[in-house]
Amino acid sequence: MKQQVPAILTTVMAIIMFLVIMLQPLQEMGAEASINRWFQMMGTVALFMGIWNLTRMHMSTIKKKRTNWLFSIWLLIVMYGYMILGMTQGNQNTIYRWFYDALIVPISSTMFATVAFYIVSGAYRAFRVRNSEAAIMMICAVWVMLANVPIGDFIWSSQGWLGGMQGVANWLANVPNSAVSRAISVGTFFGAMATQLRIFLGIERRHLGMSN
Amino acid sequence: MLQTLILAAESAPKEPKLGIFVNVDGAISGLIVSIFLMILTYVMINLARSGRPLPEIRKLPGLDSIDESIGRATEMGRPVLLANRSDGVSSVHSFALWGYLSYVANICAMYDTRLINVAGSYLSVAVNEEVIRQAYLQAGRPDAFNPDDVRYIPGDQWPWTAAVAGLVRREQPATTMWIGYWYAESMLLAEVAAQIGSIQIAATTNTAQIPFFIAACDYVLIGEEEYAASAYLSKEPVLTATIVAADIGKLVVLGVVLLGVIGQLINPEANFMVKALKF
Amino acid sequence: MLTPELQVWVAAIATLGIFSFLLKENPVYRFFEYTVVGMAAAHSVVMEWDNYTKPFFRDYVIKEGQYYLLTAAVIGLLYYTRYMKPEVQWLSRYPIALSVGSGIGYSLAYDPRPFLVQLRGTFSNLTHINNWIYLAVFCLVVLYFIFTLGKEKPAMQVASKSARYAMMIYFGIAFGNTVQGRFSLLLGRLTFLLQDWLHVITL
Amino acid sequence: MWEKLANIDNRILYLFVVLCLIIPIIKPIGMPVSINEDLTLPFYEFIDSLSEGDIVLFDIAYSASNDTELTPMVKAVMEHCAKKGVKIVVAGQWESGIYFTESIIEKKAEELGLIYGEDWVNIGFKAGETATWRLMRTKFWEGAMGRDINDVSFEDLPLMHRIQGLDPETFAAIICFTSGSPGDGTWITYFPDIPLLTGQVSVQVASRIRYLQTGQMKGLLAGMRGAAEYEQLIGHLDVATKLMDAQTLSHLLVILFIILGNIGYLVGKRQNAHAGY
Repeated sequence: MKQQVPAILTTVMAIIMFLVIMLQPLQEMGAEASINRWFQMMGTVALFMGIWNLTRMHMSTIKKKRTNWLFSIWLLIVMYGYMILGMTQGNQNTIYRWFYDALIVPISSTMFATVAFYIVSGAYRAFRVRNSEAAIMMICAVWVMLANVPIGDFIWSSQGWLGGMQGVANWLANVPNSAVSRAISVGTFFGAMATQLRIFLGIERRHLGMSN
Repeated sequence: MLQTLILAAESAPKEPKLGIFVNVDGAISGLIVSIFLMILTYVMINLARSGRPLPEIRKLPGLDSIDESIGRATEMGRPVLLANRSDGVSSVHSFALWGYLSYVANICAMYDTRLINVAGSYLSVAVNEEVIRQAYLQAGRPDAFNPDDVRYIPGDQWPWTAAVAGLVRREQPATTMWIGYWYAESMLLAEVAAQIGSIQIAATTNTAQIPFFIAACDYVLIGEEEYAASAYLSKEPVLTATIVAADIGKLVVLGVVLLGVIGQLINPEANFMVKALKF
Repeated sequence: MLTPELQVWVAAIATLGIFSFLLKENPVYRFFEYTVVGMAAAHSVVMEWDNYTKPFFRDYVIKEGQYYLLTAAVIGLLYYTRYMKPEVQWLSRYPIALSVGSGIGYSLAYDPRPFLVQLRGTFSNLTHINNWIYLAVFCLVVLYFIFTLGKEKPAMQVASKSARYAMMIYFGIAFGNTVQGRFSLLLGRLTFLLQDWLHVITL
Repeated sequence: MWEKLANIDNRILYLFVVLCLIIPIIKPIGMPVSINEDLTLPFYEFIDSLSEGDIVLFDIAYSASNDTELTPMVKAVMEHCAKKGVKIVVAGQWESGIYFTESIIEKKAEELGLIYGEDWVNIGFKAGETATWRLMRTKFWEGAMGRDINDVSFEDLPLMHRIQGLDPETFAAIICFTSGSPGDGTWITYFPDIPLLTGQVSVQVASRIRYLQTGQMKGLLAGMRGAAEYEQLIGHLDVATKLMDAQTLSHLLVILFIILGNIGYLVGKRQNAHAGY
């Protein structure tokens, strides 16, 4: 009841889902949409799980007065305040949107923008000619960077032989690159299938609290 | 409900294939692929169970150093961080993640090293807790398990990243593992962790992000290696047998490509392999 | 009181606060970090509530009488047992098992189809030398991902090395292409600070 | 001395980055951009080949974070469609994307003299993920809940009367501006019969090119550069062209740092080798 039944349920559910997608009569009945809706319902009633986890963790920080416990109090105030505002007034409420646009949007964009800095320091430290592989990666990266900006055209014009820097970059992107990307996706497909079949065939059950 | 039925009926596509299967590109050939892999995997598992030797799997980068790097964390008195942001509970990346999680949690329990797990999905975090708790139990240290270190941070890309970047700087993990499907946050997180001198292992199938992990991490598992490593870590022949099955699948792919090339050379108009794969 | 102008100011201060992390982790950053985590957690609940929970009960269950959905609701509630007493925690395995199962069934049925499209694309056209280079690189990399093939034989070593070189070309190019996008984002933030907040430039 | 180049402090790097971006936007240089014949040109030619009255779908599948890269594209492609008399239906797979671009698109449409409801419509964000779009294939109105972004009924929008399904008979193309998932995947998987054009953030470009070869995509605009090229093709140099200068300078900066780092590394390695003897 605690372990075997859920393990069997996993496989049975997988078979049902599989058949629903594969068989025309079931598709015609709209079974896929109904099942999807059923699962959405299941997930949606669990919507407070995250709040519960955060509350548990930050309450324990506050109780034990661990570092930054004052920040934890602030987090809980913000979280519950904003949640109550949103749930009672709806997410299109002007005040709710105001805070969303004043904080979540700029903080998210800024966080994303800092990636540019990390790319510079990352490239600076990582792209060293340690071995042939690192050198190849570095040369290709530098090549594309030059080709992507107008200066690439001054070095080797795209009207010239082989289409210039841009032409070579395009060829690399079109031919070997897309072959690599496709080959990796073939591998990924098989890896994903193997991973799922491990659970499907019941030999991987760690998510149900069982050792293998 | 009725409305859905009518809508679905009206949108019903062409005649079913073989009388019963949906009529879309690759429906039958896809079915054959699934069933073929299912049988193949089943056979391999049984071969492994019966104790027959299966081909050995090549070493994957970084996996042998996990133990060592957790040992280093123990010596330094710093935690280990294992993070995943975007994968939900029914995603294959989560399935793979549990393999890593269970292995790392087990070693951390034995070494008495703190393990911090961060997830971005409120359902995944519940499963992660189960996996970690079980690993601690198995190591004989159920008391050492601290649920406060299995953390949910809302999975919106940048708030999540802001929180984890802050966490990395404050907790200074000696070992950091980024497992799952990553997006643009990869460069930021890996570089922040590199700047504090953390040993990093990354595994992702998103090829667009691999270069950033290569730039900032010590070990990177590329594409399929993410999945293979999950089974490889368990060192159990039954699990690794599934990798052998997938390998045979890839050999078949090479065979199919070869057949396709031959077919294309003999009669490019007939396109027989292309049609077969479309069926 | 909550004017658009104040909003720009709040956004600008938050922007600077986040940028300050580049120098070092500091209380200002931490303040905005905790704020955004709290808000994002709340926001995810609010969006789920408005877009799914409420309409599901209001429209599907009450209006349309799809009572079968209530079984899902009951099973879904079992998720919460994960954070309750140890004796009842196992109940959360039921919704987990079902979700995992549906995910597997879904992928087993859908995933092979795009894979087959990609596969037949490798040989559907072999008229140009590029198609042949493409095919060769493809096979090399697939071969590289076969984990059980020994890498001791010289031929295999050459194949594996070339596959890695091909992948490094790919990664180098992906890196180079991304730089452009990331600077664009940073430009976006800088123009926000200079144009919308400080009004020193106009684009 | 030279080996110090291998260990420049991060903060110094960051300072240079900021300078390289700010100086050109205050004082633009104005470098010409060449047109990419494999990516941008097919996109342009596809739109150019459409006839007056054709309908295209704009899918806004990105958030404010990618505004700088993708919004200039949206504007430039809109302008091109307007010139050709092509009708536009704006929809969004990303909720945040559709709301922050709403006013931008409206302003641009006004500037181009397009009439709402006749030349273009914004049907807004549609929840329910791929299931919704699949429903819209046959039952556009039902799937889209019959209302536009401002809750106006489709009944009152003449353009919508021409649209009953998200199918190749109705739509000449789907133009997806995307920075992640859900994005072009929805269209590739479920709507392979409608020509797909995409505007991609540059990080995704490398992984998407294979779809051009298989014909699953008809054209692709790559990042800000793609937008700048498109602005050049339609003959209206706008924001993307201006920002390209800052791009150029910052790219050169990264390359400079990589070279300096390598000089420092190689010098350091040689000296260590000598020390070994």
